[in-house]
Amino acid sequence: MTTALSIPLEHVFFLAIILFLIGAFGVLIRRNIIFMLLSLEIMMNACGLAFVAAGARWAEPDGQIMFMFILALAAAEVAVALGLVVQFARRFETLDIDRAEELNG
Amino acid sequence: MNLSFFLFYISAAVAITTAIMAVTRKNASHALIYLVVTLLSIAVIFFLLGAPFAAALEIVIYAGAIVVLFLFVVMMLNLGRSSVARESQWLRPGMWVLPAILSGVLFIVFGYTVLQTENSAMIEGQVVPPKEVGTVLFHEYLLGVELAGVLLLAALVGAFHLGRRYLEERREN
Amino acid sequence: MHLLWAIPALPLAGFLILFLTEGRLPRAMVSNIGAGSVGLAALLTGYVAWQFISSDSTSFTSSSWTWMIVGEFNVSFRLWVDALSLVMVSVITGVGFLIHWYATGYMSEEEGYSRFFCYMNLFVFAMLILVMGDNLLLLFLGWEGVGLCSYLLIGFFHKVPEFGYAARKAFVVTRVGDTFLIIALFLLFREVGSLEIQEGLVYARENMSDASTINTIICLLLLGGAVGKSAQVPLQTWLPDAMAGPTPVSALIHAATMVTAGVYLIARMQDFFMLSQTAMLCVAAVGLITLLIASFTALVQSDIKRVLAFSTMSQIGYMFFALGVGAWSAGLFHLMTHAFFKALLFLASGSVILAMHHEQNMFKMGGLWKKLPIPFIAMLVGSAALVALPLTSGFFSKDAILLKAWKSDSDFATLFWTVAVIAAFLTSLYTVRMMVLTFFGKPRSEMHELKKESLWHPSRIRTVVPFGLLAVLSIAGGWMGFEFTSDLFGDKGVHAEFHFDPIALLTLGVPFAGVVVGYFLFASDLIDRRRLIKNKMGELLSKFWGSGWGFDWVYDTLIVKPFRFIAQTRLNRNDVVDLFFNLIKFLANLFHHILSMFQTGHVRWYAFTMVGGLLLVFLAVVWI
Amino acid sequence: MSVMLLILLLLGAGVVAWVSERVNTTLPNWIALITFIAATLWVLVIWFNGPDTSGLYADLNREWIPRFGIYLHLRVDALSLMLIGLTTFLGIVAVVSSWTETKTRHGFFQFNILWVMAGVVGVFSAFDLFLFFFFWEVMLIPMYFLIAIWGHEDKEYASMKFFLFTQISGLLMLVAIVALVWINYDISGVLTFDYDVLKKANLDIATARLLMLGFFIAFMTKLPSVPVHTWLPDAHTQAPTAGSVILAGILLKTGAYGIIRFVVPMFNEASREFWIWGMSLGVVSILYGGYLAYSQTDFKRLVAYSSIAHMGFILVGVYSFSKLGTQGAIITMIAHGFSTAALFMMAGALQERLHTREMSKMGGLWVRAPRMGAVTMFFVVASVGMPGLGNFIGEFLVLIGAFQKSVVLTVFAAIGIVVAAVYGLSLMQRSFQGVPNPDVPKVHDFAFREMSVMVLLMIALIWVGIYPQSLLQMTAPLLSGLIELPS
Repeated sequence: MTTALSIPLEHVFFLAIILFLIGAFGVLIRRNIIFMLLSLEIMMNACGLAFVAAGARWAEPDGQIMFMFILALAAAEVAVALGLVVQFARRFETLDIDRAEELNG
Repeated sequence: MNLSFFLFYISAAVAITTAIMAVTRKNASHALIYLVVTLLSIAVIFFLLGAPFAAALEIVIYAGAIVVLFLFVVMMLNLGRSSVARESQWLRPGMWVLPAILSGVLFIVFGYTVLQTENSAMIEGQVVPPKEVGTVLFHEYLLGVELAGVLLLAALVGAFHLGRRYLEERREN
Repeated sequence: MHLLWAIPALPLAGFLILFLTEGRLPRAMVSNIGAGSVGLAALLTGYVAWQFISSDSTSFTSSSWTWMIVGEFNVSFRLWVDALSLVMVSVITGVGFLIHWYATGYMSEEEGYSRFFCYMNLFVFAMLILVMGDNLLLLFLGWEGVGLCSYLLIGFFHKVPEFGYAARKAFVVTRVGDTFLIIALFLLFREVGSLEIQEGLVYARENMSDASTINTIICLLLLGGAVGKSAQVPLQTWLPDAMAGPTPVSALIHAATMVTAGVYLIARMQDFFMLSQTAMLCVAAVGLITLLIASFTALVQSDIKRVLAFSTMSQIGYMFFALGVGAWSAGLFHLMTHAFFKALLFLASGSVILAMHHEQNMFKMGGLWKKLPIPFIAMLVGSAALVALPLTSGFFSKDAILLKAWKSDSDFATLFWTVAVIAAFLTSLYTVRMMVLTFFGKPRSEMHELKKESLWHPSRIRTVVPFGLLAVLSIAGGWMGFEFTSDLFGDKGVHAEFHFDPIALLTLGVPFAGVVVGYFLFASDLIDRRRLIKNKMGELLSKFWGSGWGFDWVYDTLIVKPFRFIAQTRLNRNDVVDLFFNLIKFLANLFHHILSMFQTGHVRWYAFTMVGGLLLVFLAVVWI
Repeated sequence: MSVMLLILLLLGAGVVAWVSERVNTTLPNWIALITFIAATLWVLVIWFNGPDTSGLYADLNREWIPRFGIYLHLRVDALSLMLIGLTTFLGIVAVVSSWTETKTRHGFFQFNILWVMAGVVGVFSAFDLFLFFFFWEVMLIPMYFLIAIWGHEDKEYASMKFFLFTQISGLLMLVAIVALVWINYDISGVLTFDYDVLKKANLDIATARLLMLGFFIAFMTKLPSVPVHTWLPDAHTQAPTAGSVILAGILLKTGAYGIIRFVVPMFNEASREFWIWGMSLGVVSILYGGYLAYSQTDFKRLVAYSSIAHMGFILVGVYSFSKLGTQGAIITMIAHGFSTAALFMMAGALQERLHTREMSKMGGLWVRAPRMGAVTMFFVVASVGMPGLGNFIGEFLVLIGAFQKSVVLTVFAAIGIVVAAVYGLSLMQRSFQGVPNPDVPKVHDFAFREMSVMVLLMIALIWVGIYPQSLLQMTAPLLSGLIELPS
């Protein structure tokens, strides 16, 4: 059973690249941790998309399995990240990432 | 050029625009909502690529659990109206230029590498049923699954500890 | 002939005893040991001399042990005494003993009595080794030992920093001379193959051609060494300052023995010098120039000891001149007689200085001839010999030199002779001035009564006997010594027979003229001395002459000041080369700071560098 | 066999001395003293019953690491025996001179002294390049501790500088050794570190020149010659008395010994080409060291610079490639060992009494301490090069040897003698003569302890000065092996 979609693989990859760069762009310019994490999520999804696209190209389940691992990773990462964000907010009263700069010199 | 062809490009466009919106919003909750829409559009693309199980997971776990978790934290830290003013102050135009250049160049390099591949092939949209995914998952990738389980456990314990100290201090003062 | 070793061994034993007991011996014991050791050495020398004259052998030698053998370089401790060194040994021990005896009185009130005699004995030992050593290395050992002792003795009153500086100056200046000597030694070793003096002389006679440049260079270097030690023209600035030492020291070292070491060296290396005319000319020229400069400077000195110092310098100039002109035995004869009367003059001036409570300025003395009769007579006899009045020893030796100069075949003969005569005239001038200023005229400062029982009182035996003996030697030395030294160098010596041709008469008359002019100039107030000095020219001249013709000033500005200035700059004190290594340390720190600037602590900066790094990697991958 | 015993004795005594500190604080001193006296007697005994047929006093060759051809090859010939004798003798001087100086950790202090000495004895007798480098490092570490722990005001800087200089140069040597062994293995197929075999390895001139430079720079830093000498003044001024006595008396000699034993014989043609550099470095050291000695105001620093000047003579002597020059270098090593050790003891004694090394604060000490004055005068005169004392013999032989090779350089070296006179007497003048300045505290003169050691050193110097033939005939047969091309 097919979904009657036939597009070149490169297009999906281009989409993944664009999403990935938007995420990276977001991480670089935002100073609020929440927005950085959010753009991080976008980057993760972009990778997932690329994997699933590759799996789809060979019609193999491996792509999807990799996607599932990425999911697990994203879930773990968000859990810890948000715990950190809560601590960060409590200690620095603001969510500006640049406030935490003791580790320098 | 059948329906799924157009569907793919529409959802791709939606994904890109909402991603940009999510990244550039000043209000945290608006950004999260845009993120949800991006995720949904990616789910549609998964479905079109013949990975219905992945699409379902995407919606359930990603859009459902992770973004909701974000929303909890945003609500808890009440990043409402007051933070919007501060946010705009942080997004001074000067900040945009360098990252923009960098990502542009990166885009060119990635694009160039993708176009270089000789055996560019078409995606036929062959559906891979969840049953097949499940069998492969628990045969070749059994180890991967166990490791993912351990990873999640570790994240659980980490998140628990990070949260706990916060509670004690609140109890003291 | 093991007796030879006893001569230097006695003063050495004296030195060791005094050195090890570190001044714990009572003064009487110290003076016995000090003076006694040199006295015994003198007796021994007399005995050896008597044996030498009676036996017809030309030289005695006594060797003891090998010093160094490296390949064909073979040096051993061996003493060699022939007529020349016998004269020197007898002068050193004889005059030395009299000076030691006098010093037991003179130094009785100074502290560091045993230290004084300890150094004096070491000096006599070193001088004996210098004179009796048979190879040049032994001579060099004596040479440096003598330099060391003159440093120790000039700086004897070590509390006064100026004396310390004078001692250091003496040592360094003579050390410059020694460097010339040691280079001469190297050249000689390379040329002759061994440092034995006799072997060298034989080598020089046989296979050294007349005008060989090597020989001239060696002679000039030897002259350089001699000039350093005998305080001749280029390196003479240390002698006037050396008067800082106690007077017996000046008498022994800076009149009788050490300063004549240079003369001995040239006389010893006679065959080398005979070969090269230029070297002989240089020796004569150096002698003459020093003669003139010293005589003029002595004319304007105010300190009695500095007058005598400059007079010594000029008399040694005479000796150098004699050697330069070829009057070898006359030069040696003058050396001997000069030792007698100059020692007498120094000791007598020592008594005068002590009587005036360490006042050395002649302008503060005057009219002392009644109060200090014995020193007066001694000074009179000494001056007579110095001026070379007839029948005094000075007359015989100085005129022998003048006659030989007149007859020498070199083309500058007449010029040399005239300059020497002028110097003789000047000598009598400043001698008369000295006598007049110290003994005649009105006493310019009161001289309170001398305590009879003080050991150094002129009437004590330990002053009278040395004065007497030296006076006799100064007078009789001429006749007695004449036969002995005339055949010192075999046929080479000149026989000054006294026929009355015009030259002999002239040399006879000059001293009298000097005395008469000196009397008019200084004693009677016929010519108003003040007017002579007051005018511009006189003042300039006296200042210029006073400072030893400005040599001191020249050396100071040319060498001492720059050397010291560069040394004292801060940069130099802690070693320029260190800057290089500190630079390395500085660079290490610099890099540290630069790198640490990258660690800003901002997460976004790290994200940025990561993406940048990613980009670079991809570019590299794509590119290559 | 006996050399190994000597080294083990020294090492063992070190440990015993360290442990014995708990019993009472001066016991380590006695243990060290007795060990050194025993060692000196041992050397004397060996010296008296003379070398065996092939001119060796002791030879031990036992396998250590056969895999790489490394042997425990300890051989004592005339040159080594003389230097080992000097080492043990100066050991006595070092221990006695710092009897009351160390306030803390006496045991560890003696331990370090004994281990440095063991390392040095090893260096002088090692005939296996690996073993030589091993002992080279063994003698470095305790020396670092001596300076770093018991040093004076900025001891950290000085000890670190000393350590770095020697370590880096040692590294160069290690590279040269390994390269040499490897090339030799390449050519002859025999993997060995043995001195005699490597001496015969015929290398082409380019590599020989490089390897020689590797060795030469290491020994040049140890024997401080001018460009790399700056560690010596700092290390000396900050080191405790025993430390500077050992450092000046012996460690400088290891550099000189290295050049005589390793650089010249093993790379003979390369060294012969290198002679103009070696000799001019020596002359520059003489003049620069002497000149800087004059400009110092610190007593110990002046003596340190003077020893740089004396070491310059050794370089000149060795690179004159003449029997006279090499003998002169050996005699200078011995005589300099005695005279500088005494001067450093004097500096230490002055520092103990006046708590300062600045000569401006001294002046006029002769009045209160005539015996110290006389002793210092003797040793200053010796180090200035007075004939009749050891240093003069060395310097004279070096100069007369170097004269055959190059006249100009020898004349400049001879000027060094005048400069020596200048700084020697200025040392005497500024510290002992002149007006005694009032604020100098009551100085008690030398006690029996110090005086006895000083007399010992005086006798040694006079013996080398008056009768050097005893030393010269010992090393005479060795010379042909050291200078000429290996037969």
